Amino acid sequence: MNGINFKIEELKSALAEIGGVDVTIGSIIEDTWEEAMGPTPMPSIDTLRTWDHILLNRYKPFYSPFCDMCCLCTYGKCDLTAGKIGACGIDIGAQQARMYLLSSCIGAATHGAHARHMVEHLIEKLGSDHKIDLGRFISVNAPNIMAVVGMRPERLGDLRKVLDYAEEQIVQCLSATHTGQEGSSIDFESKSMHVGMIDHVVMEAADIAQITGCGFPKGDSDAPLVEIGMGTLDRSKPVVICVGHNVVTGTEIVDHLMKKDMMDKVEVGGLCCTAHDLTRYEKTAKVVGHLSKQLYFIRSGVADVIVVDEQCVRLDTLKEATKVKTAVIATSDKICYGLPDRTNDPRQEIIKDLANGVPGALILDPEKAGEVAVEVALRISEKRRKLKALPDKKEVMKLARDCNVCGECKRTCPLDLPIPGAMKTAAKGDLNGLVDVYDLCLGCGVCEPACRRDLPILNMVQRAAERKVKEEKYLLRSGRGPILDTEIRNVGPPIVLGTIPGVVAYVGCANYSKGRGALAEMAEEFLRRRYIVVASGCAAMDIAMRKDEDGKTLYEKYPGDFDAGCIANVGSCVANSHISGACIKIPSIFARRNIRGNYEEIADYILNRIGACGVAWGVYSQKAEAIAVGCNRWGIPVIVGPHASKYRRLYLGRKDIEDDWYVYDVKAKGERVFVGPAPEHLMYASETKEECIVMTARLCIRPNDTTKGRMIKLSHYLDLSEKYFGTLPDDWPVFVRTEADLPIAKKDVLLGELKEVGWKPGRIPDPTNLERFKLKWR
Amino acid sequence: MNGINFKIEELKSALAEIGGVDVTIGSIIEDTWEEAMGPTPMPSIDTLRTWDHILLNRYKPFYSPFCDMCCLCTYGKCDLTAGKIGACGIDIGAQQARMYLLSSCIGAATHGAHARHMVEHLIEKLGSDHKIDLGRFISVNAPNIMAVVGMRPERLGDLRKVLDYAEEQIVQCLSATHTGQEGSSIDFESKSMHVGMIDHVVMEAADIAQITGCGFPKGDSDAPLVEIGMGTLDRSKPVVICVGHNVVTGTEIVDHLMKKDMMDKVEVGGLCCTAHDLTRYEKTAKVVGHLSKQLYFIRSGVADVIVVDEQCVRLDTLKEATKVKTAVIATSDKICYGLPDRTNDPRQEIIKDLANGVPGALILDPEKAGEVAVEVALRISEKRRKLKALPDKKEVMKLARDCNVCGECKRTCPLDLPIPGAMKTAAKGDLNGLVDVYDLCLGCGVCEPACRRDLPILNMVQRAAERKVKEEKYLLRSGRGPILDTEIRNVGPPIVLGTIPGVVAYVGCANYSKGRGALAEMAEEFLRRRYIVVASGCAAMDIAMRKDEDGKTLYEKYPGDFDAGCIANVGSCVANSHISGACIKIPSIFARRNIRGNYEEIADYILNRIGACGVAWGVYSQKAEAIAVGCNRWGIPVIVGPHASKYRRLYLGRKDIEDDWYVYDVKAKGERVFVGPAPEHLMYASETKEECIVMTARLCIRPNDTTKGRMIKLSHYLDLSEKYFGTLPDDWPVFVRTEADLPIAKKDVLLGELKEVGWKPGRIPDPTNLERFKLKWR
Amino acid sequence: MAKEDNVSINRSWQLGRGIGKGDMPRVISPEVLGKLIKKAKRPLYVFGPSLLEAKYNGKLALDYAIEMAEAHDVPVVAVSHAIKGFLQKGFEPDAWMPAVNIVDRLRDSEWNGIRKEGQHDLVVLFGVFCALGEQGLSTLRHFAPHLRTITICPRYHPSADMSIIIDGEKLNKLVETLRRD
Amino acid sequence: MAKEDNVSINRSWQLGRGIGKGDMPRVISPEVLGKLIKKAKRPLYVFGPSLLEAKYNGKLALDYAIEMAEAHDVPVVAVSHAIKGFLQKGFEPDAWMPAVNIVDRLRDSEWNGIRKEGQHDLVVLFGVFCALGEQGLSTLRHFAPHLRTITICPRYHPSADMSIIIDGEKLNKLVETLRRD
Ligand code: SF4
Ligand code: SF4
Ligand code: SF4
Ligand code: SF4
Ligand code: SF4
Ligand code: SF4
Ligand code: SF4
Ligand code: SF4
Repeated sequence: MNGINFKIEELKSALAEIGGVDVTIGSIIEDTWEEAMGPTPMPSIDTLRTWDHILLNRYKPFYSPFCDMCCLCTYGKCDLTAGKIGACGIDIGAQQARMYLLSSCIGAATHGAHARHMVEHLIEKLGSDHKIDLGRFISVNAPNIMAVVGMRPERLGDLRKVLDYAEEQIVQCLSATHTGQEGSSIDFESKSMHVGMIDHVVMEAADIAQITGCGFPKGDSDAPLVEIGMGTLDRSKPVVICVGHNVVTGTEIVDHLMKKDMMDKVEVGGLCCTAHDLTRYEKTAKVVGHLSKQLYFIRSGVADVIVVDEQCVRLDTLKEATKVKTAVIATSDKICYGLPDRTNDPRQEIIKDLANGVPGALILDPEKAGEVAVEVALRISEKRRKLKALPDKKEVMKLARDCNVCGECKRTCPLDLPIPGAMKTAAKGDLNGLVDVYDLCLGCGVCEPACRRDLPILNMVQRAAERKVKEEKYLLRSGRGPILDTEIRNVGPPIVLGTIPGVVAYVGCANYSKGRGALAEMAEEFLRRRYIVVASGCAAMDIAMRKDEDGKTLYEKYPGDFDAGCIANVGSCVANSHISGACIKIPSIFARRNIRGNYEEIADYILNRIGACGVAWGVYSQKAEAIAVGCNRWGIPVIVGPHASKYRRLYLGRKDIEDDWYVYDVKAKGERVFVGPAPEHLMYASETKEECIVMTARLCIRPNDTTKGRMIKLSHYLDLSEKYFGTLPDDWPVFVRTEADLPIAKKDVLLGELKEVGWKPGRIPDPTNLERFKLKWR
Repeated sequence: MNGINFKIEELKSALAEIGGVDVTIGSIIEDTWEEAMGPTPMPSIDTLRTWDHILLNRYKPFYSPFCDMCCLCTYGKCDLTAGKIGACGIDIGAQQARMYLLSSCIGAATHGAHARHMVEHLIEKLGSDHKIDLGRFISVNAPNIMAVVGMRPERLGDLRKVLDYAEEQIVQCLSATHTGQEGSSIDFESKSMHVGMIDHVVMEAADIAQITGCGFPKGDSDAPLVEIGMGTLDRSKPVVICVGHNVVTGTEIVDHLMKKDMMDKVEVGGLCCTAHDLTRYEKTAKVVGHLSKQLYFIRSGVADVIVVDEQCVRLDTLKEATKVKTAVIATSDKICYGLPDRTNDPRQEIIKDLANGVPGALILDPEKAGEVAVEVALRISEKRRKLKALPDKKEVMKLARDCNVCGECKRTCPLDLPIPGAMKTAAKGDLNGLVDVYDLCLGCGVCEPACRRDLPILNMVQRAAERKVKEEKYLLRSGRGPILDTEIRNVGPPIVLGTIPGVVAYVGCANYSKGRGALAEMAEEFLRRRYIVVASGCAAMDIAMRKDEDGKTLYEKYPGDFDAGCIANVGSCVANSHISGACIKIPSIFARRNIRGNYEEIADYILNRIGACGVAWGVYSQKAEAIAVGCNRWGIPVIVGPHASKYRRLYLGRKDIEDDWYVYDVKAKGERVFVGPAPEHLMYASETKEECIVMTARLCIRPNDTTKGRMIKLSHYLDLSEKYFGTLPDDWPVFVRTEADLPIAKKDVLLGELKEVGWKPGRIPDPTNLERFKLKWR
Repeated sequence: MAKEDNVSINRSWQLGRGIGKGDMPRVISPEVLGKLIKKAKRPLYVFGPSLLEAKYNGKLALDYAIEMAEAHDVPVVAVSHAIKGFLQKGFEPDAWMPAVNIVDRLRDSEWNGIRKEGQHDLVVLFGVFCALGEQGLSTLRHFAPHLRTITICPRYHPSADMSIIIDGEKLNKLVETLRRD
Repeated sequence: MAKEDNVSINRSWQLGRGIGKGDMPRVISPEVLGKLIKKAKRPLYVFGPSLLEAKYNGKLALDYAIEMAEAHDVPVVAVSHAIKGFLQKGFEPDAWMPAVNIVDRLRDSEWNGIRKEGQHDLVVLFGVFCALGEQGLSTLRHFAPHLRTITICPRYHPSADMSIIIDGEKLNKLVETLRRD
């Protein structure tokens, strides 16, 4: 295809000769992908509506209004309680669906804007012709993009076309949230699914761009183990910390230190996904922690310089950092904090100002920001070390005596944490109550302004827990990136047959209902049972933050492959696209189905054949809303934690309604055949980790399971139910199609029970939910 | 420049020869515009931040929280009352700014999605090479696009590039609303301004596309007078009504009727902006009314077929229409109502189904939808005519007796309308109370579900007011589209000198606080005083809906030019871009300033020299939020009605703080000179029409006014204040720079008063707020 | 303006400035709750996993729940892993399922109830995690006009129709009331 | 868990499920209002244009307002075109300005008050259009901790610190209280 390049270059120079004319050549795709184009490349809102309605007909939207009101236009506030309608005619169900759509649009836009920034930055640096190279074991390099957009991106410049398409779709979906647009909750849901699908596309674009452009691990199951935890930072060195999700400036910090040969003289670390990506760039960088550590960490005063980029950064960062004399450098137009734009000022001036106590600067040139961050830290770390950021223990006790045990803090706390009691015992000299609070605390900080005595609750908690904080040192396997084609070739068959009982992905943020550690516990349960475990984002960090008796984290105990009994940390939030991507790669690589522009067939494949289940235990964000519904459209169920019921909407199946669980059997002339509630839900909120574990096993069951596969899945399901619920599940018979499905160990007992309930054998179909395939695949 | 075209054609065929390769040449701009490129083509979020901060430093954001809570993520609900912060660290001010940004993004996305649909539709129909031709009197054909994007679109295809850019920017801005992004309210505002600016760009793209592609009037001040009002429809004919903002299907309805030569046999009309655009396409089409007429009209049962497209359509349209057996055809992927997608079904089948009582169909092919709409109306109108949609008067009285005067309806009504009293008198046989309700009613319908006696309040009101409804027949001048270069050449000088005292634009929706008619009253006040009056959207309709004693509307009494004492209806909502456009054209055409990619200089020009003021009396929508802040960034102040205080944010100047009102005087070596509060506010909510009138006159005052201009402006301001406030304003001396500024008639008295307050003469500067120009323009 | 339009009402100037039902507690006593349960046609207890941890007057909430169930015949759904606690205590609930599943069935007016005797008309929640419980109650409030909801919790739940704000004494009183006659 | 954490409180299980201050009326009597005005250091009346139309006991609200102003010396800001009504009645307010302007100044702790005697500490709103008034009160509630707001209106305003729900009788009583001593 060199001929084309040549001609284009020729054209460019030819045109350039003609003066005064603005010429850009934007979107020439050179595509070497030979797969035939499917029916739905670059789908618009309505293209996949039929598929959405198939899903939504089984998995009905379940709405939990978070407010009775709508306040989105000046006719409001409108009271939508029960049967009432708003001044625009909307009802409470449609309003919840609309809010979910709005949030998903925000989520997809956030990843989209991030991807755009990353791609344009790398194009500027490397050129739009820079090859997207994910290594020799990855040829299906962008499964979401390939299946949705219908192209295989080969060069960075190709991603522009992907983003152009994605941005158009996000704008289209967002427009539907305007007053007086969509009137049906089902169609709002369909639009949420659409923008959720787009979200995976743009996440993928962002991550393959940064992998290829920044040299991150390329699906490396042996990615290095890196340090994580509040206790990992060597406080004798200058400390530069990046907070957010966009690692561009972070890489410049590392580069600057490398250039100065001082990487070992300065502590570079990160909070939230930027931290993941920092370690993907440079393995000696440290992960301080996830979202719920931000406020604690800033307050600790350990950082000399905090560099914020974008997303999930506490909005009071500048205010809080200033209190402990930490310099703040804002580096993204998403977060400017009202700071003066110093992008074009001389470096030395900015460095001097920040070193002299100017609280912050906005620097939109990443290279300059990187240098300034390092130089400022080098200059101020010495004198900052004397700073006392937290009250000492005596002071904590004294402060605690001010508490009048009014209970306002507890009532405001999203977790209802027992602060008043802890204060009371602290006042008497026993700080253990405060330490207990630390274990569960989300670090959200809302208790403090609620306190009528103005107690610095978090600082008291942090000092009380100081030993714990110092001991927070763990190992995390750095984000490996996508799943290899070779891995897919290995695990594709057992996944589809069911003999690998499931793929469980722990993803999302840190808004837990009951402390941390739950994720590691859940993950280990499935690792021991040889499920494939995947992790990303804050969840991947959280899993690292628990050691066993031997002082080992799961990442040390289990390999990083995408394989049974392994745990693969794919990376930061945008790497979530590799999880949906792995599901898409199975039909492509193992089953040799065309994926190009072929959304419905692939989603139908995943829904019926791939026992994958996402667990987003602490999700709080709009990005996570988009990711979840994007998974759902692909046929991947998602379990969320209890707080996520505030997303306002779930997709629940009704296993008690038999009619909902029929599919077409391709090998029986398209006959409708009952397959049971497999999977039972598409988006489901679990109250406790115990419930979540049992439900995870259940949601990995698929119509296509072979008897051997079903037997394995059922035995885990039954076993887990007995372990956590103290009894067999009440619904297991519905999953038994033939006696061979029964776990061998319990076979006799179970057979007896089956007879009692009048069980009749069923059939293992070649399942599809798409009528057009009911007689024959393609 | 023909050379380029040739070369591109050559390239295309050269590339086409290489088989198997997907080649598109998307964004080659052929631009014949010779103006030099300014400093800020295609600005991103941060590019114009400095300008925003200049504005926001004078016009400080004023927040009126509409809710104390934030419920945007699952950490919430967070109580942000007074000093509290949310779990993400946000405070109540930043939250309001964030909500405004979110709304503006929705607004810009809505226009953007609309523009994209329109442009792609017309390209499909006419080809991307179709010339954008706005007639020989318009060469500055896209002032917003030219000034912001930095290109002059010449062909439909050029608009794609505009929309690509706009969509990217909307996504960038939306992403900043994600939890944990921007932390400063000022920077949220700057982003709102950015997306508001983009909103004008996409509105312009949409309107110039449809003008050129559908043959709308091209800046025609003599555009035809068309019929408007609920009483204009001939009920003996079949009736097809289009509701929404996107006229594409509407044009197909007209085309189909033309083809059948039956345009006079069927009533074609519209509600909301689609109605505007229908009459721009075909002058015999009728405008039923604006937003607040929708529910009344649907309930009346007059329509045989309702075709909904997008935006500002009541969400209960399908439900309500079904009750009166009106068939509904949904034609946009924005509004699907859960209806089956019949796009690919045979026409006859759909027609048969709808004629036989199937309530609705989704038809995404406009041509097909147009035909089906007409054919269904022809088939069902006969039998529908017998239908009794409203209770008769006896029944109304009987129903009214059921009312227990509980007051719930009144308490729910956004206008606190006296329904209970009206019911009580109606029960006694006097329906006049209900008629009074009709006059003020917004037709929002929220009173009905609030009624514990389930009274069909609106139907009772409509029947009571039936005579009024029938008499609602007025004339509206159809939307003329943009302002001509020639008009600008005429009025540019007097506007900038101030001798035309102002340009007042009545725009926006119908969420009034006190009935209709106010807009016409306000408009006439300024028409009589020879201001230039402009109108658009629902406001333009509302102005038509009042006749004087001679039965004439303002459109009949005053010419449609963009000139002193004339009223120019520019058209539908997207035509609002021609109002900002006219302000941009003045520096371009009259003052010969470069506008290309030259945002700040032009905005500075407008702020200081063009006495324009937008009045959005009944705005309710997110689109209107975007439009308003888009005007503000251009330096155009906007007055909104009292309900719009629920937009949560105003930009208020403080005339009592002298320091805020200095500018650089270019003709005095950049010295800072006091110019008074001109204009005083950028976004301001007025409580009453009286207040609005006086403030409009005040907000037309500009630093650049010559003495003659200032004298004229002051005399109107003083006069209006005396008329509506019964006294001179208390702040007039601040606007007097020299004695020559004083209105001649009152000169002596005023001079005396000036002496009393210790007035000192000032200077008339060559004003700029931009430091870089303080010594010299460019 | 007629006189009726000027009536003084002791409430927000416009409906909808608070949440729909306002933030005013509708709090009932154990006696009233007892009576409401006995009067209901098809009441249901929904007992959640917090019962396994919470204590009132030193006694496990789970024990109070079992006493309630045994005092007066009302079907019990154990949610989440609460089932384990009940079984360990030798009490067999009528069913167990996740909180969202039972709410999903309760909102369906066609559902036949836990004992297949018809949809329930009164639901009493005890021991469900507050944030999730509140959301579920919100679902029922909007979409299940056929039933009334009551929470037993140390806090008042605005989305419930009624709340009883408990301590050990009140729980004892409740059981007592249920046992009577 | 300490005992203190289990206290029963008769309020929403979590702060923030209603609007901040809840939907509970903080309604006061004319006598209390009168006393609050007299006790305030720098009270202010904000009188809006609805006074020109509303009647109580057949008497124009504007007349009550003037009586209030004359009964006890409190500065008056007439908002919007209310000024015209006052002037026609021969009453000269201290100032007139749009509602948003006075709110804008009141939220500024540096502002020196209508009589340049310092920022006000109590603001009484009477006759401002409810929707706009509520928004303005919301501004003050969040951004003007230095002052208290009271509305005189036939409806209760949740964003005000206190409301008096008026009819003619109460207005008379208020004027009476203000006149006393
Ligand atoms: S969008 Fe609809 S429900 Fe919401 S405030 Fe506006 S009119 Fe009311
Ligand atoms: S910071 Fe911790 S203790 Fe405070 S409210 Fe948040 S979660 Fe509760
Ligand atoms: S709010 Fe403050 S004073 Fe009250 S219990 Fe909590 S820590 Fe103590
Ligand atoms: S939807 Fe959220 S912001 Fe709006 S009224 Fe309800 S709680 Fe407040
Ligand atoms: S976005 Fe912030 S303020 Fe809003 S609910 Fe989430 S954490 Fe609370
Ligand atoms: S329909 Fe009219 S009367 Fe009814 S609530 Fe709306 S504005 Fe008030
Ligand atoms: S709500 Fe119904 S019953 Fe009550 S006053 Fe209004 S119309 Fe009459
Ligand atoms: S002016 Fe407002 S209501 Fe009217 S059509 Fe435009 S956005 Fe809709």
